[in-house]
Amino acid sequence: MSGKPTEDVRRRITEFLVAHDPTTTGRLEFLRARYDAGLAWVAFPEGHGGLDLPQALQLEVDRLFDDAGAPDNNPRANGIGLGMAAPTIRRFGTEEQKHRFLRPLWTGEEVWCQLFSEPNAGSDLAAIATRAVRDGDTWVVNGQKVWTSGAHNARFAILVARTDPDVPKHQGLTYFLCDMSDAGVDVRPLRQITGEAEFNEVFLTDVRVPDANRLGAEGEGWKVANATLNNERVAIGGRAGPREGGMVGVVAHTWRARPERRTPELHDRLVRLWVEAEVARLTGQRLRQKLALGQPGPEGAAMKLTFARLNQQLSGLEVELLGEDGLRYSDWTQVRPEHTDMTGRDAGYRYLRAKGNSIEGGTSEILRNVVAERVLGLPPERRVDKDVPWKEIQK
Amino acid sequence: MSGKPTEDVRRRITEFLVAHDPTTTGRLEFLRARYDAGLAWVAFPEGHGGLDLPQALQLEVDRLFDDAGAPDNNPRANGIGLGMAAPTIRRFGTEEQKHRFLRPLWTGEEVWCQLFSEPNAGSDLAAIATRAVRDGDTWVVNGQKVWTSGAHNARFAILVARTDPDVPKHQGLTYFLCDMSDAGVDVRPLRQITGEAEFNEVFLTDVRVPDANRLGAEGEGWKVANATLNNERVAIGGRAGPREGGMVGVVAHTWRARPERRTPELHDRLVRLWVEAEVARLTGQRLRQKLALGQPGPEGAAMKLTFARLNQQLSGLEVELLGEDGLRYSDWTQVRPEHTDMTGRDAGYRYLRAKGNSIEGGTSEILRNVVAERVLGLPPERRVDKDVPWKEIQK
Amino acid sequence: MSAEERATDERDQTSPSELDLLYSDVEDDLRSTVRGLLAERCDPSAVIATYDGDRSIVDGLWKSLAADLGLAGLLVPEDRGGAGASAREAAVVLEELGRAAAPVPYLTSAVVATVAVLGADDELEVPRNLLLPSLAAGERTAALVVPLSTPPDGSFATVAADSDRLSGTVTSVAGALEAEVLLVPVATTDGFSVYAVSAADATVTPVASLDMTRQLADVTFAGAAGAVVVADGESGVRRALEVGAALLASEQVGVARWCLDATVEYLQERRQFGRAVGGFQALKHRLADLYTGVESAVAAARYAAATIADDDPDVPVATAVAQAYCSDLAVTAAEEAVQLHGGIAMTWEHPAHLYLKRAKADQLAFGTAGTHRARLAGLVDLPKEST
Amino acid sequence: MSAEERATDERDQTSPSELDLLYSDVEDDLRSTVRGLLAERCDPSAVIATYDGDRSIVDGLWKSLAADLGLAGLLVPEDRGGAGASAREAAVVLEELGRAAAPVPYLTSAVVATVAVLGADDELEVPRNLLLPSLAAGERTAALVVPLSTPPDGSFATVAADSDRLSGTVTSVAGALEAEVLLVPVATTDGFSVYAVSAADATVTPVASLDMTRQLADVTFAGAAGAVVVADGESGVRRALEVGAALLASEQVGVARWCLDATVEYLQERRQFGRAVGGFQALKHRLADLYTGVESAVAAARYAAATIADDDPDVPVATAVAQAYCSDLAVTAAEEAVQLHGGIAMTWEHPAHLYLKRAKADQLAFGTAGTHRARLAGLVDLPKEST
Repeated sequence: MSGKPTEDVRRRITEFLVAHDPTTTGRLEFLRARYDAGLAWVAFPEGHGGLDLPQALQLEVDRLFDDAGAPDNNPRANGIGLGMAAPTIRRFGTEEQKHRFLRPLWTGEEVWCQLFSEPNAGSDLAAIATRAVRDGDTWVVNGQKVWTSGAHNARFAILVARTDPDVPKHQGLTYFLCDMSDAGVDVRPLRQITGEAEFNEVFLTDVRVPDANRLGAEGEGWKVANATLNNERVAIGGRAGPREGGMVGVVAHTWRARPERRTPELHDRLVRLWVEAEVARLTGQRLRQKLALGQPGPEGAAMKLTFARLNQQLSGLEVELLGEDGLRYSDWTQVRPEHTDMTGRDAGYRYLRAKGNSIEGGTSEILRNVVAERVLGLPPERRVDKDVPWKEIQK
Repeated sequence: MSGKPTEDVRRRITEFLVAHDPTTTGRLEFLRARYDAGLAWVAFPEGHGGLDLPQALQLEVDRLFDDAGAPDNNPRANGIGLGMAAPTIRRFGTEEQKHRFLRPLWTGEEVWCQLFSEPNAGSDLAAIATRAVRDGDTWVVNGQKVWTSGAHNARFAILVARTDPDVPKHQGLTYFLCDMSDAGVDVRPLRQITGEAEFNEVFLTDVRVPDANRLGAEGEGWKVANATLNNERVAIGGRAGPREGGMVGVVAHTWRARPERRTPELHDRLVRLWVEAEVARLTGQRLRQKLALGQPGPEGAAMKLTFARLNQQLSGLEVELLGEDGLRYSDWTQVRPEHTDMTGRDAGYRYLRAKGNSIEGGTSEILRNVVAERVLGLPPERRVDKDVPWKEIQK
Repeated sequence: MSAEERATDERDQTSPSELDLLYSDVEDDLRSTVRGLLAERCDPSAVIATYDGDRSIVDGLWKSLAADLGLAGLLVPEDRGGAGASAREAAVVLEELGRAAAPVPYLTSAVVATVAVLGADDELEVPRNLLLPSLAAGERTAALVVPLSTPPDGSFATVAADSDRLSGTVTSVAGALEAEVLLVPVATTDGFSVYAVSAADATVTPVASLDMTRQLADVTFAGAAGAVVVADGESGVRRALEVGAALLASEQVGVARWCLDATVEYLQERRQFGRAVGGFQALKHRLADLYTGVESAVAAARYAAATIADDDPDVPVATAVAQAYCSDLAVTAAEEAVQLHGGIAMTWEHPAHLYLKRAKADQLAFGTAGTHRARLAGLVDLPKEST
Repeated sequence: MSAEERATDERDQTSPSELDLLYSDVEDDLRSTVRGLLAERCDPSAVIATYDGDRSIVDGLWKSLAADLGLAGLLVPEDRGGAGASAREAAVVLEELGRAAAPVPYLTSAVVATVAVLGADDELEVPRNLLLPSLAAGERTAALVVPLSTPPDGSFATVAADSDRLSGTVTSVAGALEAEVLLVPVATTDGFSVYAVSAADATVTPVASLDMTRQLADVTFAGAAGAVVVADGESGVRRALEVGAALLASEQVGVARWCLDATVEYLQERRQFGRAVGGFQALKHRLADLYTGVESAVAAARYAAATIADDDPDVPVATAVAQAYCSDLAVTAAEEAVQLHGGIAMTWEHPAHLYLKRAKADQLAFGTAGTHRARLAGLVDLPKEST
């Protein structure tokens, strides 16, 4: 956070904008050039869209491009690609993989989704049953994945599959980059509590993944997946935002707009939650300052716990605050939303959608285990299945 | 709860009061006669102070004696005797033991205490290390007990000791009625967080207990102790009381007396707790109606959980309500109080004393296990020490 | 250890009467009858279909309960065409309806609308005299035209009457979709009168509702013909809302019971990490707390029903306490059920969301817990501000 | 899985400056120095003895901290005899003092009293000019004579002055027992002046206090001689209370940290049922929640200290947020520590009760969390009632 890199990056951006006038350069051309100039994600290595700068500079970089009227890479449409696939590929990918995947990922030309969860591998993610069997230079994948958001728009997926059922469950997994255009990939909408089908079930039948798209070594899938999950938790819980950003802002707005609904009881609950949201914002800020250069560790789990709890309490409060209006719902029709929007639609929708925040991306119960064991060093849970070959575990 | 027994018992009381005028009969004479007339604890068997009537009648009986100006048996001075020792002796005692112990217990001539907990057998009560070794017709007891209230006033104790270290821990315990006047009994005050020494440590050195004072069979101590504990939990959590009885009444009184300290926030918290206390009162009433004839089961654990939580939240609120006055404490001098008084002294005392409510008589954590396993039927905790001889368990 | 406090002498304060809070044998029988019918006729998938506008389950199920089982008349005396039971029995029915998230207008017609015309005064006016027996027999269904969120002592907009022609709109009315008879409060100089209007003469517009198992409607009158059923309707309507709030607590108990039972059952079966998930201590403790809450809610709801059955003076306190406790408890139970089921409970096919939506809507019905706490404070001398 | 919300564009709202919330290397060094001294000189049994009136630990420990380590002058500029550090460093000291439940008047003398005479205006009056260097050097100890429970914007009774003779009583004053100089607000027509009175000229009566590690006193003046140190004292006193409240949050963080660390450590050692108690999942989850709370409190307290250090306009919001969060969190941490230690923590010999009492008293100091929330609502446009 010294002045030096900031000045340097500012100069680079100014020069870049002179060379690529946003008003006259085509959108994709502009984004590709920005990537090639290392001004995409500046903390990434040179040659892969970055300049090896501190992560903390990113906000400033984005703001400068924004102020100049530059097109952005529509990050909402590729959250999993940017937040989860990219840092994992950066860390575990070969040079070839980085060259192949990162640029179109960042520009949004290729959208990504995540094929991790299965009906019987939710909290117990390492219980994944989807099989990948080697056939020469490719892997043949069969199985069922669930809770896949954006699968119907995705070109690629990060995929974890079981490659060796004869070893204990954590040891037999491998991590792949899977082409979603393979004929064996069947994406079906999964309708949820809100009425929407934001997620999908994905059925994989003899899907062929080249070994070149294996990320990390065979049998190392659990380690690679955990790096992805740590990134996800930091991404969910620890994101930068303004005071009154997210759900607390929505509810505060409703409070200000509906003076006739105010009661002392609701006021006290709102201010309590406002305080907690502001403290969570500061905690996220502190975590990001800590992680400015390092890899996200298990501390991100605590942020995600808080994020989920606050979203749920705030959205629940808003329904009560609205009274009669809280009894009404916008529309139960099954639609496929463009992207996840926690704070969109009406109060009832927000209330229902927020219930998923403590389940998706690691349940709050699993995250408490993570904090207790990996941060506080308390004894791990008994793992009856830890040293047993996966195929022998009672399912 | 039909009218019949009520009328019968009323008639008996009237006749008794005619025969034993409270204004002219000596206190002890009156109490002994009341016991012998079966009008002491009316749910107890005939011949042992009762008439085998429903427990629900007891309040009415006590009220009638009260209204007549009769002396009571000073129940506060012998809570453990009346609430825990008596029902256990009633259930597991021989006729001889019942005859020997119940009458002077009820009249208060003999006060009882409880020698269960040890420094390393708190939540894990079955880990009791106090040894009782048979020597002909008597048992020789050695060990240390802790958290014994009233030991310095007690004539007898209910005692659990290990009689067989070679079997798993739950199987090697035996339950005794121990004479506290034995020379080997050393009672030392145990000062606690409030400054008081309400409890004691009791050191047992070659204390001799006749086998005739064994309650239940050798090795059955765990079963007998559990009956005692169920009685204790019902006694603590499920006691009859008026609306606004106990801690909620104290705090409501402070609220009414200190209008200048009221804020909307404190008001809402107080009313929430008032509601919970009233619901707890009704829940206790319902539990007592259910148990009117049967033995207390694990449901009493839920009542004790609620009792502890409410006492703690209410007393904590009162300190906040008092503001500057909440910063002041009556007196830290080490005293030995006559009896436990949760609602006595000042707000700070109540706050500190209530912290014990979720530890003494079974921690809230243990009680949640009891509810989850024995009421809801969820799988028990892994018990690494369950089938291991006690002497081989890592301490 | 300190069990001594047990013996504290607390007999020097007055307290409300000790009412029977258990279920009688008759009530247990009633429960199994209702539960049996619901098991057969109220399939979760048919209930879920109401969210997509398929309400085909409603009419038949309601007819079976109201007319065939005769449950619509529980609160009506026998000499006025009813079953002559009490709020205790109606509460048991509501527990079961809550437990099944059943989409029938029992609370709105057989409780609220019925009490509105039942209890106002003894002098029977002609239309009411005709209405009551038909409601009790389950031949007709009625709804009180106020927003579902109206608390017992709350204000609400009423429609205007010009002679016997009614005009105006009332929003978010529960039970109106199922009703043939609308009972409409109309403001008078010193309170209001209740008019009966045929639903056919009003515009009843269905509303997409958070809880589609009790779908709301906006009701508009444009010069609709009405007949006064209770001239001095204030006390009857207040009583109807009070009884509605009190017995809603039993419905909330039913919702909470389903949530607890279904979660315990699921966690005994669901395996993760090679173990039954129900064996994880953190979940066990949460379920123990939930059990404690549900048992407490039962006591609160039973007491409220018992005070109404006995016409006990403690009704207002008992109702406020029951709503203040049970409405939040049911929400907690449903939220815990969703969380502890995990992803499966977030799917449309699983019934858990029915209970979450019912519990959340019930939290607002007849006023939130906060509304009832504010009312209670006045009843039990816990004044808000310095006086 | 939905990480997409991460990318939501929230840059269209203004927000406070991003201040550094980490500890600098200098602050880490300061922490180890203070922690080392406390480990050596602040034995829990000597702290417990203060409850029995044995305050022999206080003077020596305070002299070591204030004078020998030079911590009393952290908030005073170098050109006025101080160390020229900032609220960030003072906050680190308070974290460590909280962590040791140390019975020294750092907060009352080196923070509150010092700020009261430091920041009022630039024109130095003679007595203040003499006082400040001696406070900064740890040669003299002062206390602001208001009840400890006074919030930054709260009203409080002041004593009366007749010429320079002061008369009246102020109750529950913290730091008065240790002070040689009492700083006494005296009401004027448009605010108040602050007088300095020698403690020897007042009656300072010790009070049995909930927290004897910050024992209170009632202070009575009967015509005591005083000298005006700040004529226009209102803003200085308000600032002193504000800084006191803001930095108290760091003390509360220290208390909470001890509670978390000691509990984790104990549960790793304590065995019941043949296992380390810390392996029971229900306890693990509670400790995970507590960890989350403590980390959050650190961020809130650091931010409050940083705003003061930077003279940031967000000080009032940051202080209210820090107090609203940290004061209840410290109580929760202490309550959890007692509960999870079990019976041992209820004994007089175990230090846990020191933290419970400190945390509970700190909850009331400079206003409760509720007081700060009410203040915050006005600052961030969350009006209480319909306007």
